[in-house]
Amino acid sequence: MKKLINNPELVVDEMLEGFVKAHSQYVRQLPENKRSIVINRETRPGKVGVVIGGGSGHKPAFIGYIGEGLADGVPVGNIFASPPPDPILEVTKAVDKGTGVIYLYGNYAGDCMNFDMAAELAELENIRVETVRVTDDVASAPNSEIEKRRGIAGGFFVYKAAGAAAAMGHSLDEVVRLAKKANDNTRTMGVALTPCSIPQTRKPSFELGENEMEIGLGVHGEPGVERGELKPADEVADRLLNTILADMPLEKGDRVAVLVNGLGSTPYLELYIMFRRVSQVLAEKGIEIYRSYVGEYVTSLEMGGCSITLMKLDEELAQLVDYPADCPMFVQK
Amino acid sequence: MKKLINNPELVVDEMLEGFVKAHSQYVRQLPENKRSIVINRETRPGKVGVVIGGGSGHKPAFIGYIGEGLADGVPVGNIFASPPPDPILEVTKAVDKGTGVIYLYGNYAGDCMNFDMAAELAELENIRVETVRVTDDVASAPNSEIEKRRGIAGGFFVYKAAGAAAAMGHSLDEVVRLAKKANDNTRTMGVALTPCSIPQTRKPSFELGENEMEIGLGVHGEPGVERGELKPADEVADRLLNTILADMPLEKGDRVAVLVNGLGSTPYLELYIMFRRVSQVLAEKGIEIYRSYVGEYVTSLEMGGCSITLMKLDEELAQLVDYPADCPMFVQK
Amino acid sequence: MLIKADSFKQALKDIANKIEVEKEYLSELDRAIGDGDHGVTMSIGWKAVVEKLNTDLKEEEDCGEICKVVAKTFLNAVGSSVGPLYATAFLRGSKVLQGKTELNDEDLYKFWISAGKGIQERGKAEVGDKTMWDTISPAVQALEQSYEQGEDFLTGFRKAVASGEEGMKSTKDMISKKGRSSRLGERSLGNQDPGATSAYFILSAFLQYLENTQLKHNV
Amino acid sequence: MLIKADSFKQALKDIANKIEVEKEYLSELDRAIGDGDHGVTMSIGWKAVVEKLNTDLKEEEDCGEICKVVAKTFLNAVGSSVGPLYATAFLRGSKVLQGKTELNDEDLYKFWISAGKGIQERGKAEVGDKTMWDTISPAVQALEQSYEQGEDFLTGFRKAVASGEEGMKSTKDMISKKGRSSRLGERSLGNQDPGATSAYFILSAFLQYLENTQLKHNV
Ligand SMILES: Nc1ncnc2c1ncn2[C@@H]1O[C@H](COP(=O)(O)OP(=O)(O)O)[C@@H](O)[C@H]1O
Ligand SMILES: Nc1ncnc2c1ncn2[C@@H]1O[C@H](COP(=O)(O)OP(=O)(O)O)[C@@H](O)[C@H]1O
Ligand SMILES: [Mg+2]
Ligand SMILES: [Mg+2]
Ligand SMILES: [Mg+2]
Ligand SMILES: [Mg+2]
Repeated sequence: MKKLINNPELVVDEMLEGFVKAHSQYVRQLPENKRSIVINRETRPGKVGVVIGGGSGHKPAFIGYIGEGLADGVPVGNIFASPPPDPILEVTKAVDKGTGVIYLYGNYAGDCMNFDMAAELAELENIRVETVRVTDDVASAPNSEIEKRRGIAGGFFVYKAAGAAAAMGHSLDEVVRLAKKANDNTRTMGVALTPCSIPQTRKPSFELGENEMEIGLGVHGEPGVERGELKPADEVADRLLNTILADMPLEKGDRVAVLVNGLGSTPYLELYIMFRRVSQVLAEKGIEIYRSYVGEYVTSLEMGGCSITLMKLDEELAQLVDYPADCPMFVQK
Repeated sequence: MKKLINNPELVVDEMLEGFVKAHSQYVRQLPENKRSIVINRETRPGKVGVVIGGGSGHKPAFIGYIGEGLADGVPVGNIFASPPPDPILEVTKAVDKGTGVIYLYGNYAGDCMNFDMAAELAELENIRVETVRVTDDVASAPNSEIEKRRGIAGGFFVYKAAGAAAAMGHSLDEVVRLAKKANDNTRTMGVALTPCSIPQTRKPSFELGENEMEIGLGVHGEPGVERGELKPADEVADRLLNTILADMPLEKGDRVAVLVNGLGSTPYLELYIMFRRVSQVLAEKGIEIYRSYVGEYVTSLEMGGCSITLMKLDEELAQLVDYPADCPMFVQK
Repeated sequence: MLIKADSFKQALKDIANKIEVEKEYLSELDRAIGDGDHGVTMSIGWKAVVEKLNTDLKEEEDCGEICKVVAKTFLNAVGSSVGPLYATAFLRGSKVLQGKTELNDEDLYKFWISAGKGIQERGKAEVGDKTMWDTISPAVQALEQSYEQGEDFLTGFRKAVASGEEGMKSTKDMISKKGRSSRLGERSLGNQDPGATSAYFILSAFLQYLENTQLKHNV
Repeated sequence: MLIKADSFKQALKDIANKIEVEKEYLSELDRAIGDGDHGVTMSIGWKAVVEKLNTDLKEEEDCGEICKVVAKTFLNAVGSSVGPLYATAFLRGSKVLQGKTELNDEDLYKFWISAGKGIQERGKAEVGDKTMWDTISPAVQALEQSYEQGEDFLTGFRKAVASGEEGMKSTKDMISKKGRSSRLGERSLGNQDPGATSAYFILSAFLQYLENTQLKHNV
């Protein structure tokens, strides 16, 4: 697959160079580790530090979400690979204001091991670190093993909730509670139509027939739970929604935030057609859409397809969703 | 090529339904014509109406840019096809506050004819309409026939300038002057790596070899000015930039706004690698990047590739670039 | 030759059929030098026209009125480049047919000449720009010549279609100067213009209709 | 058998070479059930190790120190799942080699047994989860057995590699329970685990190095 890149081994570092140049009013690279990106603005004294992160190739996640009302820092990994402990630790030290730091990332073996190692090292430096792992992907494990689930697009809601809570001045314990609540109330399911490819191999992450789709795929091109014939958008939306609603039943009168997330190459046109169906189905069930997000929030390079995320809201979560944010790749007034 | 759609003939209307549902706090559909989308907020009395538009398939352009500090309304065409006069006229009537309306759109035969017809009809209803056509695409005609050039991604700067000027309270004449100035100071050149396809045919808009790129392509998949071997990102960026700089010479000390625009399926990773080179080259020449935009601003469905836009700034244009905007698909604080 | 409103409407439906059959081919031509939608656009427009003919215009006998509604219907269904061009053509044509419920040779000559010229008035294309005007201009010229020479309409229209076909084919060797394909310069060489091609299909489908009716009358 | 620091470093470089040669194959295996980067990740990690061996570690004679630096280098070059796993392995290994500039059979046995167990301590995988542990666990077991029976290290390590190979192959028929591929459930059947495969390449490349030196000594 074709790429507009130079040396495949340098893509992440060159991308970061461009990113920091483009958004120097928002972010800066730590001199200690160029894979450590932190906010370039004064945040309130004593604010809990919010660190999100993971592999590269998911932009706007993660560096695009550094900013007021969202994350304070991001350690950056190679393509689809957790960052090692060093940049995580450097970010942690840079964003800690004495009130502790929360780590938020998708529940993948690599991320868990690296962030845990970093947390141990941070504690040696007397920084309190708490972790909330995002587990929104209903396709990645059954409800009975919910703690094994992976984090995909719904992570956006969890990062946003924690970022807002920290910006509001909540304590680390409270930020952790709210991030967990956001995660517990969030479910995502995705579908892929076309593969992505990592720059070094340029090989498609999977092969799909001209008339096939892959349901429940991972956000790194990991194969999904089922391969089937490509269906009309409404049927696909129903399929994804039904799985989510079976996993997290909603009642008439419930309020949700909705995210229809493009995986990289799916035109906005198609995302809005998917959203249309989501809004129809929820309306039929008497579920209120409190806020909608349609676009690219967590991508997989140039993968084609999308995911649907619902976050069930109570008063508290609704307030966090509404809280403004000002980041290089996401601004909410 | 695969699509997440239902009936190909209904894509635009279903997309609009989803869009208006998702962003009802920003936009509404006119009862007179469902292809007429206008702002759903109170704007200042006597504000000049800003109407932008064109075919569908370019999201965020055009409906994504309806909002405070940007456009007041958008007539929506079929995929890659100018809207007819009717929805243009309805939008015009809805957004006019007695101080006139400016039409801004890419300089294509279809758009020119349809918007001109609408302008005639609007004048019959005593609405003063002025038009500024975007002609930023350096690849589409030589400098000697600059008025024949097409409008591509740089239109974003023109829309933003006009939208800001109108929001600031300028008169129609002044908004027109500033929009023209923005257009005169804006140059774009693009490159495509992979084609898009319109929903009804699903046929690739062009065929490119596994190692080829198309330089200077149009934003509707129209073939470009030259086909060549795919080069490393830095060389591609140099090629695009050199063409722009030959056309609009810049001097040491000049200030520019930069837009690196993805055409639909190019990962942000690659856009930032392109931006990195742009910033290097401009730094070498002593040209200051005043503001940067990197992302998808004007797309061509799922086309792969990107464009580089420079807008040369003076005090006045810099102020317009800085002006905040709050739209469904673009927020600037 | 005398054509009633119903036949006129049927002729328009036959044009729509022809466009539907050639839809893929027209988009194919547009993919080579434009944005690939010409067949789609023409099909949307003509389908909308047929829909109108079968509903609002079902009882309409005034050919001028029919043309006016066809013009607006086509325009509002497609926008695009061809919307204003064909809408203008039908509006110009509607003027000469105002109040007529059946059309004689004179009416048909005037209709097609006015309609054809409307294309040029709206689009301002010159012969050689590689547009539909390269089909329509020679067809209009042939019609004017036949009309002056007092030839019957069918004879004249046969010549118009033949001239239009020549014109259409000539676009293959032209460098585009109007529309999307003009950005291509030399690279547009060797490709027949999609708009010139569909214009020819419109003319030839109308002729086909006349020939068929003529045949029936002769039987 | 006695291995000097220089030879130990050469053995690590041979491992890096093997990984480089098998890079495509490893990514291929990962594409089938993971995210397709395993070859890339291992290559980045081992390249960084070689770079370090040729620079900062060029004069280093303490094998414990070498292992410690290798661990950190590999970890910080790749992160990922394998970074912490192999980093932990080399850190555990470094402890038993601390201060040693040449390694005898006893050292080598202890090094590999500790390193291997480090993988399990970090990753908490069980045999049958379809991970690199399915290669490493039987290899470690074989080493422990040979060590207890007083076999020389080369003999013991030959058995370890053979057991590791069996273990690697057995992952083909397992349903994944750890790492990315665990989402696949039944669909992971039939595909050999990439991490199990690269772990085997590491073991077999080290054996190859020993065999080659042995050969030279015999000459
Ligand atoms: N100014 C013009 N005058 C006459 N015909 C034109 C003009 N501009 C474009 N055309 C015709 O329109 C055709 C393209 O139509 P279509 O593909 O439907 O519209 P669009 O270019 O908006 O996609 C061209 O092949 C050409 O024949
Ligand atoms: N907890 C674990 N214990 C042991 N090995 C593991 C564990 N998790 C993953 N692995 C190994 O890691 C391999 C994948 O490595 P790699 O592709 O480099 O990392 P990632 O999964 O982060 O892309 C798997 O094939 C598996 O053998
Ligand atoms: Mg990975
Ligand atoms: Mg078009
Ligand atoms: Mg076209
Ligand atoms: Mg992997």
